[in-house]
Amino acid sequence: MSEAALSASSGKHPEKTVREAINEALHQEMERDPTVIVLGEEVAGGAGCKGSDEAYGGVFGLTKGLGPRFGRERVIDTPISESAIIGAAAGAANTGLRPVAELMFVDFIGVCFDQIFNQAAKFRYMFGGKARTPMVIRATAGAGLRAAAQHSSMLHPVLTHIPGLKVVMPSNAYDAKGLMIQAIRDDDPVCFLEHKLLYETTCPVPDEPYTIPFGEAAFAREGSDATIVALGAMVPRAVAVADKLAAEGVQCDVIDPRTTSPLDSEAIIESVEVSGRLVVVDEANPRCGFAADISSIVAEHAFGALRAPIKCVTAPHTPVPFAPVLEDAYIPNEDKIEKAVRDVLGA
Amino acid sequence: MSEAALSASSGKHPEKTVREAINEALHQEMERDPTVIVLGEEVAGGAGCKGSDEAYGGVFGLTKGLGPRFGRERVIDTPISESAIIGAAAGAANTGLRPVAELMFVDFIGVCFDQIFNQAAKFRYMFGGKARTPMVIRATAGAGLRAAAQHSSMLHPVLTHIPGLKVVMPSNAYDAKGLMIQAIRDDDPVCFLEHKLLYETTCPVPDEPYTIPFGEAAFAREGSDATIVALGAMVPRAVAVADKLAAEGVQCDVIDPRTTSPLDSEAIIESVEVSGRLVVVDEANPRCGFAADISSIVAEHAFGALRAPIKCVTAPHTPVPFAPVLEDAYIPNEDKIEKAVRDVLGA
Amino acid sequence: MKYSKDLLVEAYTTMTTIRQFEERMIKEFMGGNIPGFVHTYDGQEAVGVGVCIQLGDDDIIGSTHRGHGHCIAKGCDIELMITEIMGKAGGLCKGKGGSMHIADIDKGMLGANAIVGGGPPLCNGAALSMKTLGKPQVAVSFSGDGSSNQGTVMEALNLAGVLDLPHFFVFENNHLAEGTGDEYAVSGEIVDRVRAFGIPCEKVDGTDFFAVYEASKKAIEHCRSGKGPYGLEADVIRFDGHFIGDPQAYRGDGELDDLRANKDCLKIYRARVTGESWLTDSELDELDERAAAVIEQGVQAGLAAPQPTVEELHNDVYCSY
Amino acid sequence: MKYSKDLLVEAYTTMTTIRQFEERMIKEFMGGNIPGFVHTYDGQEAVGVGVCIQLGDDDIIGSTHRGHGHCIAKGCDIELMITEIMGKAGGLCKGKGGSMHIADIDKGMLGANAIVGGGPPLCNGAALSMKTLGKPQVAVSFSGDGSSNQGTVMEALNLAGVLDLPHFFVFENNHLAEGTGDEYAVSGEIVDRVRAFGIPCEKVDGTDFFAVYEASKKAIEHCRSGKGPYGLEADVIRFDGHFIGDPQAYRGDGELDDLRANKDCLKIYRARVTGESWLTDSELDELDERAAAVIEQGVQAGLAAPQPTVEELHNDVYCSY
Ligand SMILES: Cc1ncc(C[n+]2csc(CCOP(=O)(O)OP(=O)(O)O)c2C)c(N)n1
Ligand SMILES: Cc1ncc(C[n+]2csc(CCOP(=O)(O)OP(=O)(O)O)c2C)c(N)n1
Ligand SMILES: [Mg+2]
Ligand SMILES: [Mg+2]
Repeated sequence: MSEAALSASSGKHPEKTVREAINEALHQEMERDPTVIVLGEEVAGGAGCKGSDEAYGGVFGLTKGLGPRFGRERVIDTPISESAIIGAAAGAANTGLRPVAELMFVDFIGVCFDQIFNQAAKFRYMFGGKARTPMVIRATAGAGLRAAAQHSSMLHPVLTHIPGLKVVMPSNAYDAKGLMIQAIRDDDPVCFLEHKLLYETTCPVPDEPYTIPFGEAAFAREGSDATIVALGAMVPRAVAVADKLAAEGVQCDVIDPRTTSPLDSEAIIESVEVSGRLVVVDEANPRCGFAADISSIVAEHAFGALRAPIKCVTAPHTPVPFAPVLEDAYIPNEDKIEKAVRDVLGA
Repeated sequence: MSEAALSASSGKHPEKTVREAINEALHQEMERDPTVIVLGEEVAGGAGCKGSDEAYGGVFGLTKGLGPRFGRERVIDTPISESAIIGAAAGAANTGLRPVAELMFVDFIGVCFDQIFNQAAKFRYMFGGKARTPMVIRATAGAGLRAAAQHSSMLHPVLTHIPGLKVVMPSNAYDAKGLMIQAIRDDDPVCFLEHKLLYETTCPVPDEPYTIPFGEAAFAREGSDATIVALGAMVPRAVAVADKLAAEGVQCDVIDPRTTSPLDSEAIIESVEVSGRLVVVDEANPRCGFAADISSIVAEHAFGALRAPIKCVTAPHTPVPFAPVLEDAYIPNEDKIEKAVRDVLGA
Repeated sequence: MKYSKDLLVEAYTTMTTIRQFEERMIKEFMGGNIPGFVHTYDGQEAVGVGVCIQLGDDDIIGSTHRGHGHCIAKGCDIELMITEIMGKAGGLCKGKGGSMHIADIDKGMLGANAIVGGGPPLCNGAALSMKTLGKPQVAVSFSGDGSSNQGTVMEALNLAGVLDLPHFFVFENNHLAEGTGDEYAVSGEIVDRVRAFGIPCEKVDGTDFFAVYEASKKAIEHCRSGKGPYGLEADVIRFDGHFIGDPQAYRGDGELDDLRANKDCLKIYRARVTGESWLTDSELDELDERAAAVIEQGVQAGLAAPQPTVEELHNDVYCSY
Repeated sequence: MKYSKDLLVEAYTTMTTIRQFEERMIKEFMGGNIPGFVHTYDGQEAVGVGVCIQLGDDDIIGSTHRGHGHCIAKGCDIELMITEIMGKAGGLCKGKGGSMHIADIDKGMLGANAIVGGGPPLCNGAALSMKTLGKPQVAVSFSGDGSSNQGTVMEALNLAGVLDLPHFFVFENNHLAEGTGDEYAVSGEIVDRVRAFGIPCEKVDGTDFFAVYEASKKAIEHCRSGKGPYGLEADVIRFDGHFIGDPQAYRGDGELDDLRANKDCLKIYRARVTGESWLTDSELDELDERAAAVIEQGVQAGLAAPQPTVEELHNDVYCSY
């Protein structure tokens, strides 16, 4: 069943949370393909303990049910050794498995970054095309849970910078399922970033398996007055602003790239060719960030159409603070997005 | 003696290579301040061996002479344990020393990235301003030595993205000395990236110590027809192109930011306000890269002055290949820079 | 009397303060007064106190995500801690660190650390400062059983051995890393792992303050006297969840009741000191009450403290920029 | 005769091929025919061959920056290797990897690795595939003494122990990491470090092919039979610089002459097999000549091979994008 067909008929589908959608994708792919395994800390939980066989099913519950269903041989709890986890996934991917490694928090790439960016990402190129590394690195990302500086980063700009990696960031449950299934079936290393604040959000999600191709943006709203590009948890906020402006008769394209690498730059360029106005919203830090990346692509390839400065709405150049009032001020909010859109419209 | 005064009188100063300039800076600061130490692999070399007391003085010779002069207590050879090296430097910086840690190749940040981006970079913020982390991480960067995918990266975009880090990349020996002394005296963690291909390049360098403030760009050439921003080893290439065009009567500003964080965005914006044309040249990969960063700043803050699309001349979105013909095609060269400048001039 | 009364009183005061502090944090968290993720130290008091009671402000400790007990044992101010943990202005870290990043450099508390294994490499640095500057201090890193599997910790052990750093590596083996047992996740024994780096290491009952105290005394003297690093594996238990709110599905039937009944380091301490008639029950009860009062005052102060001003978001990223 | 003639001939052929290969690479590098950084394996032949001679194409090895010997021992094509090392089209990796990233997945050679400690975590993955897919194969990682200090290697040891992976960890202790001695940089002993993870480990004389062969035989059988990981520390020596062109200022007076005279694994092998009259000098000489011919042909092919076309720059970053 094609994505289009599914979306069209999506009304008929049951509402599911992002958590349920990803969990369902994992279940269906492990069912379908015996070479798919899941590994990481607490993916089942309870190993070496006297209690339940599945103490956690992932600290955020994303892998719940997989352990009991597929057994600990395919749902592997690991020590706190992220380099060993990612390395094992990469080496297994080179030799016949399709591992889905959970990094728990993307902030932990610091202790395993070499295995991601120098190993998994580069094998195919260094080895002249002979290696395949079909692995998925799942990690939760983003601020909002008061988890402070070392548990609230986005880091997709760092991953997007690395040639050889694919980077996925769903903004809703429907995309989350289709992108996860695609990620598992994909033959390249994929970093799959799940925003903490989206896990409980719902939308209709088909029960049957389906894939969403990488590098195809989704239009969360359509309109020719301005173009808003937003990712992950920023998409609903951008949509809220677009809807508010629509009530005033101002129509915006809200483009959700869904994958930052590959990137659907065509969709963005075409939209700006029409609107002439661009606001990029991203929760990551600004310097060498994703908003800058989109801005530069448009400034080079759609310059002629631009009728206003490109506005980037991002987190500030600071770590994520703990105090709720500060964290709330850190995350781009609807007011800031709205102001930026009005600025480019006014210019 | 002020930087200006020194530059003015630079003709009188002896020619030194970048290697000599950095080495001299290290000598002078260790002489001046007993809390400055150097640690890393082979910074002296020969530990636990039967041969010379200083087998290497750094694999590229940057720390030569420091071991014999200051002793192994302050010039510390380490095991191959980068997380332990950076961690030791950060912890020492919090407790009274000013460590200069050598990472040998910046490509090795993958095995110590957490100690850099989650620890050293964030202490001050997380601890409410109570911590100081005056440390320097020296690393050689860049392609050109046929060292292939795991020894030829730039990675300054990744470091520039991280709040709490300062990132320095000298393009000549004069700047290298002044920036290194500033880096050692600076109270924040500084990543000091030395391009392999620049070590042997020379210019007049004063014998006495001097500092160059961070966040102040240098103008390698001045002109009002176009603005070229280039970093590190790209600066001489940009200058060569500017000189070639100057012979045709086209005058370009060639701006060398010297530090990517902090960044002298004012200098770039002011230049573009005049020229209306911008080309950014960077050896790093393009996605969420430094060229994109500069482009986005200008597209937001100097949009009104822009008379042509912003061109980014970067490496492609690929790892660094081994074969010389391929590596030469990977690195931005004068032809590509010239074409980009002519494009923005023609537009 | 084998131990001075001052020591015995200080030890109990600190242990009961930590215990009551954590029980109160759980209450305040459940009451919605504490944001984020909080990991409590209750059950492990004898380790943090047995070690830190022998340290001065110039000695340095590096802690973990489970850092409250280490902070209190190292002398951090209760009121400022609670204010920090509540994310308020005036907290130890101006409300910007929280429970997982609480630190007090002035007290030699180099910080909790939300990255497992983040601390030991940093404590090597503190120890390197001491060695380089010729100070007789010691750096102490606390790690868990789970943390012993992190490469950064093992690298730190080796480097400390290579440079003969005055670094006391304390491993609190509470047999759990979130919901994973050390029996499963630690191949071999922690004590042997430390020794394999040429570092002397002892294993003690971490529920017995005196066992921890004696072993640490030896270790700290060893480090201070320039003999290099030392290790300790403390066999201990975690009284509550990994984090506040943890369902603890990994616990066996009656496991917690049994632990609380038979492995409570405060009960064990009380039995010993009253049995030896070093202290009386009423003396101990009074210390409990004093601690309660201090915590109550801290909680009220924390609750009353204002939110940080929004400008704070941009401060203290750099010393200068 | 304790060993079959085939085995003895194969062992010597491979060892002399590696030795002559490396000596020739040094010559070609000095002659300007090889770009980049090259680390030669000469002196350590008995280890790579003693281990790999017992492996099939389905068994996997993970190598290091010093990978030529492991490649040859695992059966990689000499001509394709030289073409790769020269950075030419048609090389094992199309000229895109070079000496530091040479790999041959079809031969079970998972790659040299320019990141010290990069390989062992990956070999765990290969071993995990074997275990998961129920194959009787083994994964072998090669590491150096310096590499034993990298956290990734220690994490890999622990994980292999936890998951009982069929992973044979071979540590080639040539007592040097660039210009740093293991005496200085390795606190404790490598063999004890491996054992501390609950992994059986032996230490053998790495200049004695037969010692390596016997220990590896046991280790590989152990792994294949599902008993989990095994370790080996081979006491060996490096005949040349860390990289070609290394001034080797860290060597003591006469150190190299002594090593070459008394610790040359080829001489030691020759003495043993002729002494036992398993093979004659003339037989061995003939094997030397055959190897020389193969290498000469490979060098000529490499020199004659064309440069890659510039389009190659953009190929093989992804399977699809
Ligand atoms: C690098 C890293 N990996 C994983 C985590 C998530 N995590 C936080 S605490 C913890 C368990 C730590 O166990 P242990 O070291 O035994 O300390 P304990 O919680 O028992 O005090 C884990 C897995 C983390 N914070 N950092
Ligand atoms: C992570 C990392 N750190 C440092 C280096 C630089 N380097 C390359 S080889 C080497 C020495 C390795 O020593 P050892 O493991 O004993 O192997 P050997 O060279 O003796 O074969 C070093 C330090 C590297 N390539 N990767
Ligand atoms: Mg534990
Ligand atoms: Mg070695």
